[in-house]
Amino acid sequence: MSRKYVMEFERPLIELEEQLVALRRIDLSDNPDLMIEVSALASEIDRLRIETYGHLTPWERVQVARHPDRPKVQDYLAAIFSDVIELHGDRLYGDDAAIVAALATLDGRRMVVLGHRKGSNTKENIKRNFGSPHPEGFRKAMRAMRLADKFGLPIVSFMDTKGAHPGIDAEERGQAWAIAESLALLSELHVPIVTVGIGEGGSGGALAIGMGDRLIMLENSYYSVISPEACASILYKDSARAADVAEPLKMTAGDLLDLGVSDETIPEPLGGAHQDPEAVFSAVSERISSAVGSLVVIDDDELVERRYKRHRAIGVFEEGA
Amino acid sequence: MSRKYVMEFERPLIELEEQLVALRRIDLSDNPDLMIEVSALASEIDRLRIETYGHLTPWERVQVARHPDRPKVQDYLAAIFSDVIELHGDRLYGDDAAIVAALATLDGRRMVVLGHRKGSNTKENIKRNFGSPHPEGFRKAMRAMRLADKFGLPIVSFMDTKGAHPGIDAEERGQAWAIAESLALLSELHVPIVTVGIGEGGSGGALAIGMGDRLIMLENSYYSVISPEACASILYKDSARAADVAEPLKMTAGDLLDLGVSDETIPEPLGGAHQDPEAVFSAVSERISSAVGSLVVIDDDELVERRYKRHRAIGVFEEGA
Amino acid sequence: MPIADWFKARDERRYTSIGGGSAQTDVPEGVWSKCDACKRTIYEGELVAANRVCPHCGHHFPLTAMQRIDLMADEGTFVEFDAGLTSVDPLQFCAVKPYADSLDAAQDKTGLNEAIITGRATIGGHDVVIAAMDFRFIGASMGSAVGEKVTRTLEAARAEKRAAVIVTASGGARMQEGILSLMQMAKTSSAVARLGSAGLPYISVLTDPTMGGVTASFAVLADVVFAEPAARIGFAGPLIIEQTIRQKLPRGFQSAESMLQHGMLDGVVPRDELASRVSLVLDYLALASQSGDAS
Amino acid sequence: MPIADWFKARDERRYTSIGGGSAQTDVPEGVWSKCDACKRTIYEGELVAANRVCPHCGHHFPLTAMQRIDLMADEGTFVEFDAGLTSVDPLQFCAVKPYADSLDAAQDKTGLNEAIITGRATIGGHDVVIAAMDFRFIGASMGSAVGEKVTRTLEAARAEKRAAVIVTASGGARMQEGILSLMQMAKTSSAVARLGSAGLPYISVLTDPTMGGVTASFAVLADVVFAEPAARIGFAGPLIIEQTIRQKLPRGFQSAESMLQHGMLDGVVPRDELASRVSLVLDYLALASQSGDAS
Ligand SMILES: [Zn+2]
Ligand SMILES: [Zn+2]
Repeated sequence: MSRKYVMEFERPLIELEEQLVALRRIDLSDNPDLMIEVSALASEIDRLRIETYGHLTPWERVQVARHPDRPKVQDYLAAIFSDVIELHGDRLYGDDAAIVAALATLDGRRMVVLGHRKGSNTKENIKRNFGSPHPEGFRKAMRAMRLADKFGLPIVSFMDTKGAHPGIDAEERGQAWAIAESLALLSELHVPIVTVGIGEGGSGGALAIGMGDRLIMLENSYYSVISPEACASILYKDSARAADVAEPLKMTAGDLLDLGVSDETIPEPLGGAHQDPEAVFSAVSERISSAVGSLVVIDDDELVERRYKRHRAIGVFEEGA
Repeated sequence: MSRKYVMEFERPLIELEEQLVALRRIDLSDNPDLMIEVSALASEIDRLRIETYGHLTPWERVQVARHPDRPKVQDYLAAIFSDVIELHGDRLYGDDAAIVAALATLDGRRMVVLGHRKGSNTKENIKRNFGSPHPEGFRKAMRAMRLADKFGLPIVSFMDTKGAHPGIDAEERGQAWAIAESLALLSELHVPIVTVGIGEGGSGGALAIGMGDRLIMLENSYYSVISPEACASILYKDSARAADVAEPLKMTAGDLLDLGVSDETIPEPLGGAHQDPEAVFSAVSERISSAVGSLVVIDDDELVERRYKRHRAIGVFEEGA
Repeated sequence: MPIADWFKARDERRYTSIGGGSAQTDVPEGVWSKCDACKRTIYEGELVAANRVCPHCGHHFPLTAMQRIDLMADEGTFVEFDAGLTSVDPLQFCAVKPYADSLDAAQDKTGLNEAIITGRATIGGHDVVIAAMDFRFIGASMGSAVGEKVTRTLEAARAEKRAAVIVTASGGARMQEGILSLMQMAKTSSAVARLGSAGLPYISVLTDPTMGGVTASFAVLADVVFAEPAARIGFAGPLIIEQTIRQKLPRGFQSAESMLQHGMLDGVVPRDELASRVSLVLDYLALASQSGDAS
Repeated sequence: MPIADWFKARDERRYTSIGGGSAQTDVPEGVWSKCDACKRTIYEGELVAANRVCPHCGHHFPLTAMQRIDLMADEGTFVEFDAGLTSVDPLQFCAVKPYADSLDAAQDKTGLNEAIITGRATIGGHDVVIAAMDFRFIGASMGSAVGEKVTRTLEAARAEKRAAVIVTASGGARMQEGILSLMQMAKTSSAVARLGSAGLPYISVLTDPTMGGVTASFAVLADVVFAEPAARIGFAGPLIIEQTIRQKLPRGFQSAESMLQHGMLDGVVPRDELASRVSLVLDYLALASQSGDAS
């Protein structure tokens, strides 16, 4: 059995858990003292589990958001949607595997699903560039957005990216242009747009398909103007100090709710969504249905107006003399 | 002095002209017989000039249309337009030098000018791919079309291409898609579109910026579904037999007028537009102004409707039982 | 057929080539076909049952326009438009042979009046207009008649608020009609644009081969574009490209799979899934456009 | 100044670095500047007369926001919007040093309240709203105040039927305001879209450097996009790209000239032609949009 992925902060807990497993393999029926010790260890582990996972720091949440076993857009598509037809290509240059666009059905409601698509394993991650889109990915998403708009299909967008790909070809094919145009387009669509932050929400590359009428964040997903590593690299000239900036950047689901940027937080199982994906699927499905349901009844123009006001209102500043 | 470009069919004439020039360099004052011969040669040349250029065959017109000294879109821009601001790029991939898009002013009227852009010399022709656009060229043109539509600027389009570039990269970036989208877009623009065939009009690559409300053809320009070489290559397995298919393809300005595809023909100086560019500039300028002037007064929606009907009506077929 | 009978009957069979391939290998006509791709023989009944997809290698044999419609439309729902609409020879075109003769020969060979069949039908219960091209008819090239039939079909979709489904196969524009056939690109593209402005869905299915002026007009302007496996799709023909660039084309160039990778298609769909896939897309687009559920 | 006096006065001069370059060579402040590009010295008066373009090599020195507006707007026509609108420190951000301190320092250094100046003016007689960014102010990064000022400016253009002209220079989003600054991309892009729907023209001029969230929002959404020569324009910073791809970047990467070649700009315009070029574009777009001549 391959060793499971261990996040740094959960290592002490995992090690104790492994010791407990080892101890329980031994027949202790003639050693009551040791049995008591094992029992104490089990209690200690229970306590430590709560301590470890019960109050995650922002940096720990970032690690949970990046956990390789964390459910990804393809898992949501498989688990909660039916009649899925993936749409491909930007009709211009390529079919970016880091973005998924699909016709999909949730609770009988036809919609367009967008998402950053990370791979489920290393090989797939290389193909999908670890979920970091090139311009053609955003342009594929834009094509799907226009299709949704034309045919009155609500859009549900799953945000999960470290960010738009920083590369020579991406810059030369207009990464900034693709993101900007996607934002302008999203602002004018006459259909509801619900975004779910399911993992990483890295900067403009996340926003480019994440701007909409409702933002729902999983408890351990993050959404930030800059990755904590890049921020630490700028401020401390040391990307290893990411943990130090994760808190001040206010990038957790809780921060976003406090700041009025997100609308709701979906709690995760103790330790993260990967500990009980089924529970997460069910909650996400229910919250999307509810959000879309509350938006489809709004008149088109009113919807666009509200979306404008929603983003118009974000920002804190002072009116001087 | 570099030798001037000679078209195959004018070679006998040019050779006689050169002989005449040589003879006239000789002092013939003491040789009246020879003087008479020279005079006869001059008359013969005049006769031959009319014979050579007066009734060009379709294949000869194709050669005139391709003459390297023939005025090109940049010559028209310089000669008859003012306040020219070239627009660049498709915002997607590149800036195709084989297509020009510009804000330009004719007789005080602001407009958008499009054109296939051949080079004025070999070096420039290589840069401009001999006026054969890649998809990014058509997409640049589309950007200019949308700009024209948004700001109510009439479009004048100069057609002069052997055709869209047939190449691996062009195919892979969606040559057919770019052309088709350009046609669909042109069909819906709410501004007048006047096209002038100034040289070659090769197939879909010409049509992609050539579809509009009025088609004006220079006398020796051509416009064809397929190049005569490619047609001969298919039918005779021999592209050298292009001359044999130029007539049946009905690709001359006169044919187009007869078929109802073009609206008017601008006569050229004897021998072709390159023999007296100024006269051609003046005629073209006048005809564009007149065409645009007659279109700008038409209501937007009516204009689109008429454009639809214009193309809707093209085609000859039989209704059977 | 018992194997002994098969050997016994062998000499009585006529052999012919199937599928338009260049390999002039002998194949039993009517009873046995030989696959262009894997060269294996296939019993005709098996081929028909598999919608003319090779059971050995998955190669998709060409279909006639009527076979296409049978494949896509709900049984018994197809009603043809403009069956009598035919090409004439507007340019009196004659090079090598008269266009009029080519038309006659194509009509004789196919029993069709033109290279496309159009009409009304339902697909998975959705009201559609449907068109399918027939490559046997002068390479399903688009002249005035094809352009007119496509345009009328798209106009009917708009008038009757139906979705449009077009299955393409074409060598491109019909050069024997000169500039008139080029203009069919403008005409059909305009009709697609109008249908789109009316908010009605259009799905196209590109089959082998879809080239030239058909690709560069109505074929690729659909809301959702599918293609059959290995279909050749492009603008310029491979020979012209090779002549221009003076190098060999890469393997798989202009294949449906390559065009998918280059972002030009929504999917490559095996023939036996086509009808259900198109029907499902119509569930999304046609229902939404009719009920206005979300807006 | 006679050469002898110059030598005499030399020791009295203070030397400082100009233009934000990394070379810490001494340059006489106020009187002489040293060009970052060609390293030659330029008499300050000459530099001012040339709009701070090096007369030796054409290098474009940075301009302040007010210098930008002076360069673009017709003289005496500029009326500022929201001069008192300033950033606060919504996240109480503190890493290395408090954001509040950075704001104070930037205000002290520049005499500005924020990294952008916005207002009403005319350009070549055309009514416009105009905005210019000031890189000295925390790298002209976009936080809530910049986003708000850009948005109000675009909204004013819409309300007053004016064209919008924005001169950008920015390191990107202002990370000290976290997600709030990311959301300014959505806010400003929405405002551009609205202006566009109203049929009003928007021209942007990208100057060195225009990066990150400013490039990826309002900067490139203009109807016509110009850039100054050699301006660095992009989304990701070159260091991040080098770290990601582990190779050196090609020469000229992310330069205005390279972005023009890659289809992203309408033109690279030398500073001394900028105002007249923008004015001429407005002749096309603003007049047309007001007179409705063609439609
Ligand atoms: Zn086979
Ligand atoms: Zn210099």
